[in-house]
This record gives sequence, structure tokens and C-alpha cells, in this order.
Amino acid sequence: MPTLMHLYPLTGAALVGLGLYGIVTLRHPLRQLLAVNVVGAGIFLILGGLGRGTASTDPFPQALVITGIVVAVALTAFGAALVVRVAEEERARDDTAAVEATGDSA
Amino acid sequence: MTLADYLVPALLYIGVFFYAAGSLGLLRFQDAELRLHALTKADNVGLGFVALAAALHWGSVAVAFKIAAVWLFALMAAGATAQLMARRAKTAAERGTDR
Amino acid sequence: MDAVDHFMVAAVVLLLTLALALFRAWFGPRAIDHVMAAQLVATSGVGVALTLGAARDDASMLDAALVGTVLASVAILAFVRDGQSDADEPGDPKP
Amino acid sequence: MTLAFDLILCLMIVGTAAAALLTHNALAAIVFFIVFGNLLGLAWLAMNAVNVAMAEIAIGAGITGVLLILTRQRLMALGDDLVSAETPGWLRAGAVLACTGLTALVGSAVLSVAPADDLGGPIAALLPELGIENPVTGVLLAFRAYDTLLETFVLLGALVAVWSLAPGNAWPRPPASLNLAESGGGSVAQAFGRLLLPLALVMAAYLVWAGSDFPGGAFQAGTVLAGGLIIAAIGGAVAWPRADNSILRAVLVLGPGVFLIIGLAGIALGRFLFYPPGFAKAMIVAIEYSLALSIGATLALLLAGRSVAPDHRS
Repeated sequence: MPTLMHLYPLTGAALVGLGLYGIVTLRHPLRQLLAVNVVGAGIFLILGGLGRGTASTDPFPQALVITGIVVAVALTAFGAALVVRVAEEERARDDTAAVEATGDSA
Repeated sequence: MTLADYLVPALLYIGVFFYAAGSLGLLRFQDAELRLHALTKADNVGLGFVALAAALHWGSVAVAFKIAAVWLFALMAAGATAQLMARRAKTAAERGTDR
Repeated sequence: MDAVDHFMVAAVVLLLTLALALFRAWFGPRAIDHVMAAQLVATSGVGVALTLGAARDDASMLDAALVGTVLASVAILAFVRDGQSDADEPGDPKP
Repeated sequence: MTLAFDLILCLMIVGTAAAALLTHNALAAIVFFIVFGNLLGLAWLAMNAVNVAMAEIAIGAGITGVLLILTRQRLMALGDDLVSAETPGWLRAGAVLACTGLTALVGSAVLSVAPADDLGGPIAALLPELGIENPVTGVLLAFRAYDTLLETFVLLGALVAVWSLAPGNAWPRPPASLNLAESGGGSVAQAFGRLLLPLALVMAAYLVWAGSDFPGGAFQAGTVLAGGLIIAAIGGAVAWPRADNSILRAVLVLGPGVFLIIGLAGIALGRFLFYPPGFAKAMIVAIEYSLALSIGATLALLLAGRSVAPDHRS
């Protein structure tokens, strides 16, 4: 029986779907990282929204969501560092290839 | 009905009006510098009026101080960031990588 | 209407003015325009937090507003810091 | 009016998430993600979950947003134009179908659960034993302290992982400078950085202290501290230390270390992470202050990135 209390967790469900669409269709790794964060936010909203009482939200899922947010930022930071590192390697490879091809630095 | 009963909504809606003006300015003004001016001035005046309304509504001195801290901090940040954004827009335009 | 209703009306109108700024966030056209839209959302968000706090009589929402102001200014500074070497989006139109 | 507020907010949350994923402009995507995070924060406020709202606004929108902005700059300096290549139409059509189906599935699962605040009562009943009033802090630091302890190690582990990406000739030099002055101008940023760092320290100290009884706590406080450090670094008031700096390493492990030692000391009194009666609040506050310091330093360094070689183009 759907109620208005389901509004926020349903928004979370929509975010999970949207984020997965982003992961599948976006090709740039930084954008994919962003999409993963959207999925995460959707799951947090489901978790917290289903713990919602009439006047307050259940402190237990609240604590889990805070833990989740911190873990998400830790993984995003590592992912971003990996993306930059890969770009550096590609750049170095391209530079070497250009030098070999023309004897000139690109 | 006391004076505060009229004053709180009045201040609140004046604040909302300034916020709306800021948004419209960001949307309608023709170049980045003009938009920046709408954004950093109008919105912070709006925040000031909303803050005043909230402080009057609460009627607690401690909360009023906290609200004042929020507003003062927002003003300070807006002043610094507006300067920096304007400078960034200018160098980007001069370099010709932008606009 | 009592004061609480007025605050909720104000919160709704603030959300709508915030939505207007999203056009600027989408269309730009300059890099700085996208960032200005983010700044406007942050300032409006502080306004919504204040009105919600007043409507719910929850002063801790003011702390959330304060935290939001600090972190919004960090994002702006991070954007402007790379003034020289950072080109704007290559795809940006140049009217 | 509350209903109108909730409805508009939820529509805007879904709309900004869609915009962040669909726009072709990487900067617009990042801006929409930051806006999305701020709106989610407002949603948590609307649900009266102020603890989560603070964490979402500070970490989800704030720190993640700054991270994405800095990563974009680093990638552009490397010649990456950040254009996401077009995916073939059949893949997009298939993804739309699959993700719509999945949304419907998750949505129906959500609808099968009646929202309820089941644990609010039992947790509130246990709080007087700890001497604190914020139930979320109670769960994080006492009832599920194990999770939080491991989480602080995850954060530290992420920093170690980022550091380990440094090339051999860079380690253990400091991360690339964020100083605005090095790219021309910066007196405003400098003044702002100098002013903000002490303010951020006060705000962080307040958030930890308030966190025992009101929304707040170590994670929110640590994030504000990290924000202050980043602004100070951009203003040139703070320079990144070398990765082998022993004071830095002490600060990074202080929080998890104090947490672990107090947890192990609990074994002597009964079980792991047991707080002796009457001392619970003192120990929680001690753990939270040291955690806030470590989290602030860890987050700031995560944003700064790994060591760079001397010839690095920033």
C-alpha cells in the first residue's frame, strides 16, 4: 500500500536506475565515477527513507548512511586518482610514440 | 496579532523576492560579469531578509546569534568568491580560450 | 496562515527560484556560468535550510546551513585556482 | 505545503541527477552533481535527519564536488578533453529498458516495506547509559562502534592506496601545490584562506562538541576542517607536507589509533569496544576529537592527491 512516506525511497529507486544507466552509457571514467555516486545516493535515500517515522527518522539507518557517505568519498577519491594516473600513462605513451614517429615532441 | 506576526512574513517575502531577482538576473543578464553581480548581491540581500525573519520568528538570542553567524559568513564568502570568479572570468576571456 | 506556513511557502518558492538557475548550469555558455549556478544553488540552499529550520523549530539545521556555506566556497576556490593553465571546456561556444 | 515541498524537491533531485549524467559538458556534469548533493542534503533535512543532511552537504556535495573539480583540472592539464564518447544507439536503448525494469523492481520492493522508525525507541532508551543525547552518535560510536572503527581504517586505506599510485621518482615528495598565487594573482584567496582556517577549526570543534547531544559529530567536523585546509592551501597559507613526514603520519593515525586503543582496553573490562559505565561520554568525546583531526587531514590529503615528481606540470 503506497503512502506519501514512500516518496523519498521511491526517489532513491529512480536514482539507482538512472545511475546504472549512466554507468552503462557513459564512456569517460570520471563520468562513470559520478554515475556510481548517483547509485550510492539512491541506495542511501532508500535506506534512510524507509526508516522514516512520523516525526523523526530512525537513527540506525542514519548512522549507516553516514558511514556509507564517507566510504563513498574514500572510494571516489581513489577512483579519481586512478583515472589521473591512467591519463598520465597514456600521455607519456603518446609522447614517446610521437617522438619516435617524427623525431619531434608533440 | 502582534507586530512580529506581520513583520516576520513581510521580511520573509522581501527576502524571497530578492532571491527570485537574483535567479532571474543569473538567467537573463547578457554577460558573465552582469550575472555575477546579480548572483552575489541580490541573493545575499535575500538571505539577509530571510535570516532576519527566521531570527524574529525564533525569538531566542542564542539562535539569533547563530543566524547572524550564518549570514555574516555567507557575506564574507560571497565577497571573496565573487572577486575570484570575476578575475577568473577575465583571465579566461583574455586568453581567448573562452568566449 | 500562521508563521510556520509562511516559512514553508517561502521554502517552496526558494526551491523554484533555485530551479531557474539550473538553466544556466545546463547552457553555460562560459565555464564560469556553470560555476555561478552552483554558487546560487548553495546560497538558495542556505535560505531553504533557514526556512525549514524555522518551520520545524530545529536550530541544528542552521549548523547544516553553515557547513554548506563553507564547503560551497571551497568548491568555488578549487575552480578558480587554476586560472592560467586551465582552459575552459573545449566544446564551449565562442560567440 | 510540506507535500508540495517534498514533491518539488524529489522531482528536482531526479532531474539534476539526470542532467549530471546526460549533459555532454563535463563541467556542467560536475556542477549538476554538486547541486544534486545539495538538494539531497535538503531532502535529509526535510526528513528531519539533520546528521545525515550535514554529512551529505559537506561530504557528498562538498568534498566530492571539490574532488571532481580538481580531477577535471588535472585531466585537462594532461590533454584529456573529458568528452564522453557516444555510445551506440542499441546500447542506450537496451540500457533504458534494463534500467527502467530495474527501477520498477526496486520501486516495488520499496513499496512492499512500510516506513517505520522501529529502532528509534530502543536506542533512545539506551542513550542515558552513555550520557549523550544524539542517537546517531550513540549508534556510530557505541552500539555499532565496530563499523565506525573499520570505516576510519577504510578512509586511511584509501589515502594509502592513492599515495601508492605515485611514480617511483616522485615518492615521498609532497602532492602538487594548489596555491593560486603560483598561477598569477591571489591576494584575495590568501586573505580568505588565512581568515577561514581558524574559523573552520572553531566550527569543527563546535560540531564535535555539539555532536554528543545535537546533530554533528566527527565526520562532519573533519570535513569542515578539510575544507578549511583546502582553502588555506589554495590561498598559499598551508603547504602540503612530504608523505614521509612523521608529524603528518601521527596526525593521520591518531583518530583510528585512539579508537582502537580504547576499544582494546575495553577487552580488559569485558569485551572489545566496551566503555566503562560513567566514562562513556568522556571516551566518546575523546575518540571523536581525535577522529575529527585525522579525518580532516585525511580528506584534505585525498583531495591534494599523491606525490608528484619535481618536473611536474601542475
